[in-house]
Amino acid sequence: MSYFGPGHGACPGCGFPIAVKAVLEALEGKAFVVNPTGCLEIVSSMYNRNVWGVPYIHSLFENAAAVAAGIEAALRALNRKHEGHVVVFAGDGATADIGFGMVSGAFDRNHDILYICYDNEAYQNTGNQQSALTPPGARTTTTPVGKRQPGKIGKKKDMVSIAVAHGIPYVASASVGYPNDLKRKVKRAVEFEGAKYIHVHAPCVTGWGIDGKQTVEVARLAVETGLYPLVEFEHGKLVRVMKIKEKKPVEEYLKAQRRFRHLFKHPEGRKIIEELQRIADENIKRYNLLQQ
Amino acid sequence: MSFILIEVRFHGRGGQGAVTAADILAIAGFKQGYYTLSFPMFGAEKRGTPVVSFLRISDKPIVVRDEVRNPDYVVVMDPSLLDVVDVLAGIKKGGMLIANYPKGSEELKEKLKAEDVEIYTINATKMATEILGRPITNTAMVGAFVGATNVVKLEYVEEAIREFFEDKDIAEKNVQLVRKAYEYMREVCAWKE
Amino acid sequence: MERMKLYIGASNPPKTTQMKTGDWGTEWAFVDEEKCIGCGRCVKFCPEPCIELVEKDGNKVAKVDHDYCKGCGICASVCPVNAIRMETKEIYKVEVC
Amino acid sequence: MRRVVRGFYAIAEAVRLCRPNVICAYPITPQTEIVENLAEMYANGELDAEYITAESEFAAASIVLGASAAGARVFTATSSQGLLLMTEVLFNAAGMRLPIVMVVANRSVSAPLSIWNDHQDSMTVRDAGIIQMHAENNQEAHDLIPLAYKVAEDKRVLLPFILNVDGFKLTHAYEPVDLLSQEVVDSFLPPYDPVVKLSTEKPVAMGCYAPPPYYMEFRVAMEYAMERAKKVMEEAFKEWSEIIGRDYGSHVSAEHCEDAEVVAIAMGSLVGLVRDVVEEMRKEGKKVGLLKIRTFRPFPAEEVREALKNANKVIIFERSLSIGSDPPVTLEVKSALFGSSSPEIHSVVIGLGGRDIPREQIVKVISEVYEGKVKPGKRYEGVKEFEEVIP
Repeated sequence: MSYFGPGHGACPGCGFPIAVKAVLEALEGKAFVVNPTGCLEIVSSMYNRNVWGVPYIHSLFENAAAVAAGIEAALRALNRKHEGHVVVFAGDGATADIGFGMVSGAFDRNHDILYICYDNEAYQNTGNQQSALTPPGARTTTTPVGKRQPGKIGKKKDMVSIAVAHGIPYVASASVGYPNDLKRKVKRAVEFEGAKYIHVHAPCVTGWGIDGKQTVEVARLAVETGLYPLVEFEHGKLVRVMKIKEKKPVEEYLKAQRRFRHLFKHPEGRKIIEELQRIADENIKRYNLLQQ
Repeated sequence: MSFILIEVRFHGRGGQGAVTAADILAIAGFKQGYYTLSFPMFGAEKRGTPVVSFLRISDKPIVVRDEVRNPDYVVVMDPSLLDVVDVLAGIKKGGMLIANYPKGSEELKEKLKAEDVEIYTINATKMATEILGRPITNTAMVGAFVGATNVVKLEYVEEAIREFFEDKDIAEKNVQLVRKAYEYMREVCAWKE
Repeated sequence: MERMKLYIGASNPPKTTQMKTGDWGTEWAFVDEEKCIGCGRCVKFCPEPCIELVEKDGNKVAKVDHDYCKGCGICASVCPVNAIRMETKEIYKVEVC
Repeated sequence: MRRVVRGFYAIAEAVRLCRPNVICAYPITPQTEIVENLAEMYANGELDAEYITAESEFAAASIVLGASAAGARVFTATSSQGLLLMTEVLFNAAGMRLPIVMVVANRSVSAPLSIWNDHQDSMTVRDAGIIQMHAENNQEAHDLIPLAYKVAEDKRVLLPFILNVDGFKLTHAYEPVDLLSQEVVDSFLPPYDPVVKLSTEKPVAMGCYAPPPYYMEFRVAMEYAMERAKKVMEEAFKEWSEIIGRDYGSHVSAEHCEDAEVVAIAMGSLVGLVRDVVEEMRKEGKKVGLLKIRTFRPFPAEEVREALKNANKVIIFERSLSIGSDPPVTLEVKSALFGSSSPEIHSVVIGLGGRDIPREQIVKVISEVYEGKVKPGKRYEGVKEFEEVIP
């Protein structure tokens, strides 16, 4: 029996259900799911159409980490910790923007929770507005492409480093392109007592401008270019990385998505492509991603 | 059908215990069988700024919670306040001022140009420093207040202090200080009469 | 007026699979049982999820539930032996004169 | 046991006796000492609860929301801006029908910044679906905490509960309070038995979203729950009064109202002073009365109507504003009276931002109305004349 779906309303080819499934399977359904407002919430928890096979709560957009902390405290107080892990599934906006303070608070208190950020790199529920995790150059409805602007200006916030800086016991990045890897990371994460953070890259078919069937391919390209490194930290120390078998140029990743297509025509585009390539190269160096 | 309602205003500086003084007397009055209510003039004061607290003692339940505007008694914990605060504001005719003022009551009476007000003074800073080792004058002024007014019995004040201070040594030192201030004030009053 | 059941505070019982999403797309996934090696990759990646492995003649083969298949094509894209094909639904094939 | 205690201790002690499972709050004057006292009880091992220090009021409210959803009895407290910051969560908690109990140490709202007492904060959440009561003194503040849990957790109700306690005026006052015992509280308040909770044994989804065919019913259901709360509260008042021997008879307390020409209405710590003035004027033979409103939500309209049926003039001492309309209590009273009697309504805004309310002011207001020296309507008492200038 599945712990999530079928019957949810995600777009065909949506990335995050793959992650949700993998996480809940890894935990064998022993989970209390906390989910802030966003795509996942909207597609799964309509009244009378709840598709969750595990206890689930949605409160608000910005408070999933705090709600999870409260549940964890209650389970402790009521001697019910054995029932399951408290797991947050939150989008990038809910994690890195509006709910950022509460993520930090819960990490700071080191609540025994597993926080999963499914990162589809913009506010996709409201129709693709930029968030702090939208990458440079991406076209969103609030960073449109025009004469003076080549899509998003600025960086993608480094949530993995921020999580590590909180001194929590386990931090990792994963991708829906590699569900087995995500499963393993979840199992490893819950061996630690305290706050755990897994950042999961999850393509959005409409926001990124890809076909449903390309989801896995695009997710993997992000990893294979070095733009999205898969890393693992235990007690602040980098313990494992997923090596890249054959490094691919970022252009291959960018060309596959409509949100980056303007970069190949816009006068500022070349600079951004170079910047993205620089970021990818730096990631490869920083985490030693290339297979020897 | 008259009832008792005694209203007191305490002037101190943040950290000196004007609030504690009112609280100790609230407990003592309660132990003696009265209804009591003490509360600070609510501010955001930090250590050293002038502060005010209030005390009401009555033989019927106290329902009014506005600030004490027309006190029967005013207690001043620190001599430096007398230059910056109108400590006698609103005091009742025939009311009493009990002040920590080393230069004595005659001088203070002149300084304040006080009429229709009884004034008693004590060098509480010196007394507190001698016994507590620190110039915290609240319990000394409680002793002086009780000595001058007899509003509550000394034994209830001593009980209240033992209840208020968790540390036994500190409680006993304060009891000693209260007694000393009380006896001093009794003598002063007897001499005046 | 119609009467409705009102779970307190909009709390909901689990796993209602009322919404049959199988009619969303123009295509459906079909498994070529001859080619299928029963590896389960499609099961892992199906976002719905609407693929499961079933026993057939002593072998495991993938089976797609067309009640829920939205036709995204992820399964076909990850199949290592090209055993899944995406096919336009019959209803879209009909040509009106 | 009767002891002289500070208001915040009286509140904290009552909370402790209710055996909460999770406590979480964020410091704000004048609430802070309530949770400081609870923190001390926790540190000393006198409180068998999880005590969480949050990073904001928003988080504190969210944490107790999560804990309550998981089936815990919870407590939080706040004031002023803190309550405003919690607002989104509180509307959410009410909609999810979580019986969160909290104390609001009433304080004015910014700007200008003021830490002092009035009721402008709690009025901002009057439409959230939260039961609201006002304590007159610290005995009430102490006694009403167990009652709050009893009512909020009643299966006919299931709504959050705010106990309003005037900041400083009550929280920082030191006065004798009859403290409840554990046995007494236990005999009145059973352990929390949630109707619905997050559990892996019987999973449910909480906080679902409701499209137009469903939404309205949920909000109307809250309204019905609030109506039922009125009766449930009356039962609880009766039971509690019998157990502790103190009178919590009704949502309102109508004193000398039967033959009063002028009835003065007040809530919270101001009631004592108004009562004192009314009693004094009665002794002078003046037909004045007091209507103390103890429950603000659900608003006891029938009781108010009944108490005011013979009054020619009504004075409402307002501790808040609804800028652009009549102040909140005035609106409620007018609405309650519509279609029955129509006395003169004097809406007197007083003591905002902790401005002290001297006895003479209350005497003056009631006397002027009694003697017919002022026209009915809205006015502001104790406000200096001013002209606005641009620097």
